[in-house]
Amino acid sequence: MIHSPYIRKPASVQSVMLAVLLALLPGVTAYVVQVASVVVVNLLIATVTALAAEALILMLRKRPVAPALSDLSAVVTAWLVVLCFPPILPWWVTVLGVLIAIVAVKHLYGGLGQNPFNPAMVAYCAMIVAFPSLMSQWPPAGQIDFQTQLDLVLGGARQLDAITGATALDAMRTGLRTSGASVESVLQQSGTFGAVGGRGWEWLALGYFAGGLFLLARRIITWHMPVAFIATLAVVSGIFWLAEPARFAPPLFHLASGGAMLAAFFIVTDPVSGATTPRGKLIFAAGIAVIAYLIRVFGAFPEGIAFAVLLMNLCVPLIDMKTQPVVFGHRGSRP
Amino acid sequence: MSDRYTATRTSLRTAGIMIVFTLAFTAMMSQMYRTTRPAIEASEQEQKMRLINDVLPPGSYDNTLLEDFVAAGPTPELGLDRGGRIYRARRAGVPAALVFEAAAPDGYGGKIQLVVAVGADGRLGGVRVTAHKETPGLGDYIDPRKDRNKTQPWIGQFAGMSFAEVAPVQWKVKRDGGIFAYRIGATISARAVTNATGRVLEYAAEHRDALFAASTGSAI
Amino acid sequence: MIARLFNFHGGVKPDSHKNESSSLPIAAAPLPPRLTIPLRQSVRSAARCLVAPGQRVRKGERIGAGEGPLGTDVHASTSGTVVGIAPCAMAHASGLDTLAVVIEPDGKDEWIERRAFDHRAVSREAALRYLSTCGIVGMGGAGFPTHIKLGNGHGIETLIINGAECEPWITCDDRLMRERAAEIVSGAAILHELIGARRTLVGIEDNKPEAIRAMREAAADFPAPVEIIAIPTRYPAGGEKQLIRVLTGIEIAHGKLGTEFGVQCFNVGTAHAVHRAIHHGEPLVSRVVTLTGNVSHPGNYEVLVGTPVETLLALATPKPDTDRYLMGGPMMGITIADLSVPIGKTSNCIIAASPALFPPPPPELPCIRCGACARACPADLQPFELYWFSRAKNVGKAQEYHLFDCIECGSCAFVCPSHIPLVDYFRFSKSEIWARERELKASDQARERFEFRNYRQEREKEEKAAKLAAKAAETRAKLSGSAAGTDAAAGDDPKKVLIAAALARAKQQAGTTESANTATSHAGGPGTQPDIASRREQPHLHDSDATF
Amino acid sequence: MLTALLVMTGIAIVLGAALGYASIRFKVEGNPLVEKIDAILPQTQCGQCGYPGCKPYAEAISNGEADINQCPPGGEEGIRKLADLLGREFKPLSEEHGEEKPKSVARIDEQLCIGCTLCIQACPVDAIVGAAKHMHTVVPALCTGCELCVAPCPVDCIAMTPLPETLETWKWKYPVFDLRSAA
Amino acid sequence: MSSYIFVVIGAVLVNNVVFVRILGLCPFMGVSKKLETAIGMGAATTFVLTLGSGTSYLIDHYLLQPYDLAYLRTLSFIVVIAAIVQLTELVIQKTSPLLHQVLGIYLPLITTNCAVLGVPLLSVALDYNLLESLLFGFGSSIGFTLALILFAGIRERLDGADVPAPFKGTAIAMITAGFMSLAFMGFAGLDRFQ
Amino acid sequence: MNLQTFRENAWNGLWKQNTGLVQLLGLCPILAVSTSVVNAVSLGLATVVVMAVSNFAVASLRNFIPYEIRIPVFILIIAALTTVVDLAFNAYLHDLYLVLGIFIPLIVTNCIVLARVEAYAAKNDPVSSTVDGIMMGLGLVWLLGVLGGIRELVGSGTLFSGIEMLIPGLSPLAVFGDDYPGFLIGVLPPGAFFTLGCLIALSNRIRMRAAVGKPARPASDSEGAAPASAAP
Ligand SMILES: Cc1cc2nc3c(=O)[nH]c(=O)nc-3n(C[C@H](O)[C@H](O)[C@H](O)COP(=O)(O)O)c2cc1C
Ligand SMILES: Cc1cc2nc3c(=O)[nH]c(=O)nc-3n(C[C@H](O)[C@H](O)[C@H](O)COP(=O)(O)O)c2cc1C
Ligand SMILES: Cc1cc2nc3c(=O)[nH]c(=O)nc-3n(C[C@H](O)[C@H](O)[C@H](O)COP(=O)(O)O)c2cc1C
Ligand SMILES: Cc1cc2nc3c(=O)[nH]c(=O)nc-3n(C[C@H](O)[C@H](O)[C@H](O)CO)c2cc1C
Ligand code: SF4
Ligand code: SF4
Ligand code: SF4
Ligand code: SF4
Ligand code: FES
Repeated sequence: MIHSPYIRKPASVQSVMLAVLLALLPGVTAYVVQVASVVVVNLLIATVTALAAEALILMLRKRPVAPALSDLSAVVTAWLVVLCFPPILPWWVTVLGVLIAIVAVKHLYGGLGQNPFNPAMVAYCAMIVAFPSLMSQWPPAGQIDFQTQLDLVLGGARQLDAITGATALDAMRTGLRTSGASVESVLQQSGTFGAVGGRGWEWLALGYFAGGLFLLARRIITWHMPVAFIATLAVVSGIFWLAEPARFAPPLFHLASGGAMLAAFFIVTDPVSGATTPRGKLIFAAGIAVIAYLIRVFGAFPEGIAFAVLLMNLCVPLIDMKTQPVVFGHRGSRP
Repeated sequence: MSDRYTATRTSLRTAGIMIVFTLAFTAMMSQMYRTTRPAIEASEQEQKMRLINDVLPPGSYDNTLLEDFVAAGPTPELGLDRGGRIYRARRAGVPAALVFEAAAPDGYGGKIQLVVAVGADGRLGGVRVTAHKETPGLGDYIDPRKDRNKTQPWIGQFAGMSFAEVAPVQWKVKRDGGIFAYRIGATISARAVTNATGRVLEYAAEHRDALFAASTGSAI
Repeated sequence: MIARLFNFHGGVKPDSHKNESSSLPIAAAPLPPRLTIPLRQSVRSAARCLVAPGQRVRKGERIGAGEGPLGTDVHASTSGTVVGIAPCAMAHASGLDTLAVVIEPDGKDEWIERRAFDHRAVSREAALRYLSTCGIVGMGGAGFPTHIKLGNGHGIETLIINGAECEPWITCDDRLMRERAAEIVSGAAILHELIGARRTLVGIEDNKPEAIRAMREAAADFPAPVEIIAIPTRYPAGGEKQLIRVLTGIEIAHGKLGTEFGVQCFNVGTAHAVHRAIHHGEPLVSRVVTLTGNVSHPGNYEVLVGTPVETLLALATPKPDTDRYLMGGPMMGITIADLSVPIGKTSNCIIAASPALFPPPPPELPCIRCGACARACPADLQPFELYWFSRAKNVGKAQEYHLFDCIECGSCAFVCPSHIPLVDYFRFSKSEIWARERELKASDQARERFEFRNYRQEREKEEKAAKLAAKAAETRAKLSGSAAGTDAAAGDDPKKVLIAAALARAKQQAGTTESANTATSHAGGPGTQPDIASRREQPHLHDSDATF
Repeated sequence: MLTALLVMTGIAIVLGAALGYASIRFKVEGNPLVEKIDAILPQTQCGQCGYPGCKPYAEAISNGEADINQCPPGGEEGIRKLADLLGREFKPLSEEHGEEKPKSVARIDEQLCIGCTLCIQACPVDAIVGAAKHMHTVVPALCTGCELCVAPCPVDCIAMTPLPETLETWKWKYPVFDLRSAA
Repeated sequence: MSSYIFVVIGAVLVNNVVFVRILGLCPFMGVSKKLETAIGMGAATTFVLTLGSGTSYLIDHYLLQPYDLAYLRTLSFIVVIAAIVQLTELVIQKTSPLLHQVLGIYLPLITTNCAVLGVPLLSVALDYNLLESLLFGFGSSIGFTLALILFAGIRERLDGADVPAPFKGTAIAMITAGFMSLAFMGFAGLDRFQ
Repeated sequence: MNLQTFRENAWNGLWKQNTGLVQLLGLCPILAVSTSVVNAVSLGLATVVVMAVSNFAVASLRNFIPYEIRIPVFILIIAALTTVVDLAFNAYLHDLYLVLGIFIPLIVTNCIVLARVEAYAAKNDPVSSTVDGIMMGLGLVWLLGVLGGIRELVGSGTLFSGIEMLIPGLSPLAVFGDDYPGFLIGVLPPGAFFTLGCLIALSNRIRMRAAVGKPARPASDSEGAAPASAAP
């Protein structure tokens, strides 16, 4: 029997996820135009894999398939996996990544809404640990033609060193750590940099930013996470930069390079695996920013956001527990 | 009063039993240790020799290598922060080669322990990794037993090299602008070993004479 | 004087659907062929029946006497004959039956003698008692007896009259305020006096401009300090705590009542009923009910308490695709399983529902923790956490997360993109917790009684054993009486020795009985299992010769 | 060898003495845990757990002799609470100890009762009233539904009747999960 | 000074006993069902491990090394630790019977919590001095406690999840631990920066 | 010691109370050493020896051990035996010793050893205690073998790497050929957790099936060993 309330707002998980996909489009467009158009192929591969994997698991578990597939959450995960991975990966890495995200992370915990970890980020971490070399081969923005990219993705010979370049973050790290260069010289010397972030990549950051604003306007995400993430990353990198400008890159560099903007609006904000209370969201996002910065600058991995997200995912139950908002009528009864 | 009495008594009793057990089992272990010590030492020597033979052909010297050594204190050039030994190979009393215990401190997983043989002519005899914590399957190719390329293991490229062929500034992996090969995705391990061998070579060149001159077992 | 308004967290804005039923004036519903007046007007208490079948009653006559502190009297809503005292379905989610007086109206609708009551002439207590005998209960939802809520006559700073009517579709309070503003204001003034308030505020959602205007006019004409305040339209602004918050800024603390903060809140209908009772001597026998939804003639009707819903519905002519009926609003109302349910004092609205108007919820998906529900919750709860625990039946944890601060307003379920019937989970958890509390009480009681019984048996056994022992010792002492003279030299009193011996024997005996007696043996373990088996399977063999 | 023995003996003496002393100094009496467990048990005193009443069962659990899933009246909920208290894994009710039944009370058919008082003696909570040779009745509010009185009755006049649902005991049902009901 | 800080950071995060060194897993899996017990176990382990590290250092440094008794290391360390554990057990049993019951078989098993032996052995192998050994023991046990608490938080939340039946219970817990150790790999290198 | 107890011990050790799958004890070596089959099985066998002997020793001496110091004494015994095994390996099986390296001393802290001593040997006669030790150990060995096999296969595409150090002349199998990129996670700690998690799930599934299929426990222990024989 159905009980009250009998009326509902016309909202659905599907519409939420659709909005997220739409919001990703500016970024994806920038990606295609500026960096590597092959990303479209990857998105396609990932989408198909994700849907097939989800359908298969649901059938195995004897659960209705249609509603779960049509909620589009698997597609969001798949797209985010692709957008975090280098675009010229062989197709099977993408497939494997998506399978990890959907099967091992999402469905082992019971499917949508129940995974304590961000599926896309687990996929990234697993793959960078498993295939560190493949996962750190990024193409220089917009310098390889589509056919070559497609060859790389679909197999075929890989003369990697000839093709791949370091991402801005990677080059900065290697430059600063091993060749003793200063921030400025790294920025000037390399041909792959624009003013901030890598050349071409800052357009992606801008695209993601625009999409993020759309999500904010649609009230699909709240301001807490993006603001806390961006602000903390800026402040932490700013402190180091001010202390030693030659050794530490400026905040704008950190914000515009790597996956910072994608993370700020699309990854940190994953509702399922993130903190939920307003204060919790601030702590969660700020924590990610701090850890990500430390890993980027001092750690062993070129991009620390994925690990930072996982590490903060671990803390979510505690954060949520300790930041429960004061319930109506309990003001003052709590310190 | 009786409480204390029983407390003391119980303590004594348990202590007594504990002692009996301890004595019995310690005696057992001691006995075992005594019995096995010669065998263990022999095996260790043999192991060491096997390693040295890997980097230095057994025929190239005629002294008892393991007994002809210099104890190095903490030597940053060799990556030794607790000291180690430097063995001296001689042929008919003439210095033939030095075998260094060394370490590369900056491997991906921490220290990489090495033995490096340097000929009296400044040529590298060979390099072997004795212990490391590099990632299995990724960085462990520096150890020829784990290297998939069995015919031409990565570490083999150092044999016979000297500063005569490779200028010190070139003694780096290719990625850093040197001449040595590395495996993509695990540059760090290769870099660590390469740089460490370079440092050993430099050290050998500088201290060769002093090393051969020192009396055996002495510390430098 | 424009009061500063405050805000409450959350809330939602569903389509109001007020226009359907608010345009026509309140019409009197015709007399139904039969009235079923439940003796139980709320979950809290049931009245004692005062009539017998065959008895003739007049309108307003007492047919049930309130029982207990929370009882109020029940009255016949028209004149006629009592034809039966029979169970009838209740307007309650459970659909359970309750005892009701069935009256066959004689069509004359003949009142008892009505006399205005001068509440100023009597003591406060008498006035409150009078309201109780008039059956005045809150008409805003819970049906709580008004005389209780009027309290002890001091400490109330602000009286609030709730004209918010925040639920969609319902317009009975709106119409009442438009048409009988003066009576409401008069009722409010009486409440004001009785409760001893300093000011009276009437909160009305600003989507009811006519009602606000009418009430303002009435209040202006009225000597008492009654202030009409328009509040922003946002469900559930009419919730007591929310309204108090909006009008006064006071946040009623958890577990506390408004009175403890100097505020008390009554529905406009209650105020109206109080006016009728005091100035016209009329007990509460009718109320305004909105008929709306999927009907051809929506509107508001003055309906006698006890009118079956089905007879009432005929007035509005439900359309053919109607599939069920709701009582109350679409946010908090219940589905009426049985159309013979009578209108009660709190039944404010009947909505005919069709799949088009109230589509069945889309399939429930898992919660994605999007937080929409938390943003909508007026109680600042985290509904998805409550849901997560309730779904796992971890109700203790749900309680820790303040389950009982949930007012079941339904805002969370309204916004949930996963279409989770959140409130159902909360109701489930709440009733589970109540049930557990009942069980805990029962088990505590059982433990006490069990332990007492054990103690009693033990004592009886000991007494018996002591008696036996004493007897035995006595006889023995008698037997060896002469020889014992020297024996007792050690003790200065021979009697004492006797008693000591008896006690020692008793102890010994008690020891042996205990080990043989299953009921008092405390040792666990396998040794007791056969005892148990015997206790369960053939206890009469054992127990008959046990020293119970 | 000798040094080894001496060193180890020294260690052993010190530790052995310390432990021996501590085992006296910190000796524990009583077991407050039993009370906590007992508070969870439903106090039906029915003995279905294999122990003569709830308290003995509580003691057995505390001593590690009994498992936590032996009390049918406590049901799944009771097991869950015990598991929670003791930090153990939840496990379903052990089959050999019976199954969870709806709560019932005993009712004595007053026509048949011969007043033998056997049921009074059996009832662990004194929920049956009546004098010898007179008709007995069960006080429903006190009856825990343990069924212990059923067997002793020589004329089989005691029957267990499930408690009807009243407005006070009515519960909201667990919302149906129509989507994923298939396990 | 900063080397001491790195010892702690290294022990807590980078080379977390549970996730990187793979020590102490039995209590990690066994006592992490509830937050409170996790905290209790963490506290007990911290106490034992810190004390054990210090004592082990002293024994190694002043008894075993001077007399060339390195082969007694395992034995003497574990005996000392076992005694400390048993002492703790007796004290807890007296002062907090509930904690004692809850920690159940794990208190005696602290002895075989490999971390408790592994950490002192490691600190000998790493040639730490007394202060470093203490810090290393303390840091490792804090790392253990951290892992335990985070894990318990997640496991409490997992209670309500619709995990596939064969994975319910320990299997999913194990997999969760896997994701946690993956996450902790992110700290790699943070104890070595200049 | 009759056949019945033997069967029970075997069934318990190999399947019903399997240390890694059910009791979740002794996890550290299971997870840490299972990077390859050879490592895993060798250490498993060393553990079997220690378990058997220590169970025997404790069961024989159990009546002389006071309660308060039982744990230190048990540990003393186990540690002494472990050291003896360690020294013996070092002296007489030096190659094997080098492969196992630091893992042998860690047998001391393998809580399954102490757990069995506490739970079984301290209460039972020496013979069945020894059998129990062996069976529990063998339960560990097959699990280690399977785990090591999977991880090695996934992580580096080989099987039995390092076998040449145990049995000279044999060489590892490159199952997936030399081009296999190596799914490194397999040999890293996360891979250990995942693989064991999946094995536990698999065993749960088998147990669930069995529980549905037949109410009584299977009489023969051959089924318990079945997964072991599935190991390559
Ligand atoms: C889990 C993991 C383990 C790694 N292990 C090693 C290693 O053992 N040796 C190594 O040189 N690099 C290792 N790396 C890779 C380094 O982080 C670094 O990316 C690489 O050495 C840079 O090489 P490239 O410039 O050829 O890509 C590892 C990376 C990860 C993620
Ligand atoms: C158990 C119970 C006790 C109450 N006691 C009092 C009281 O002593 N004084 C009072 O003014 N209101 C009392 N109330 C009334 C509440 O404050 C509230 O006004 C009433 O339940 C109407 O709530 P509603 O918002 O659900 O319609 C009580 C309510 C309940 C349920
Ligand atoms: C969510 C919610 C919404 C409510 N909305 C109204 C309302 O619009 N109008 C109203 O009079 N009472 C409403 N109530 C009931 C009031 O809280 C309160 O019980 C009532 O105003 C008390 O007056 P009474 O005792 O005269 O019924 C609502 C209660 C809840 C829980
Ligand atoms: C705002 C938003 C952000 C999301 N971010 C992620 C993400 O970072 N990674 C991911 O796998 N899924 C993401 N999703 C999709 C979805 O929440 C995810 O599939 C669930 O974690 C699966 O249970 C996101 C969804 C929304 C609405
Ligand atoms: S609105 Fe629904 S889906 Fe969103 S958090 Fe609340 S319960 Fe979950
Ligand atoms: S029903 Fe309860 S939880 Fe939901 S919004 Fe209303 S008060 Fe909050
Ligand atoms: S089964 Fe439960 S209710 Fe019955 S005696 Fe045992 S513990 Fe008490
Ligand atoms: S009356 Fe019967 S069923 Fe009820 S408590 Fe007593 S013995 Fe048990
Ligand atoms: S804690 Fe049990 S084996 Fe490590």
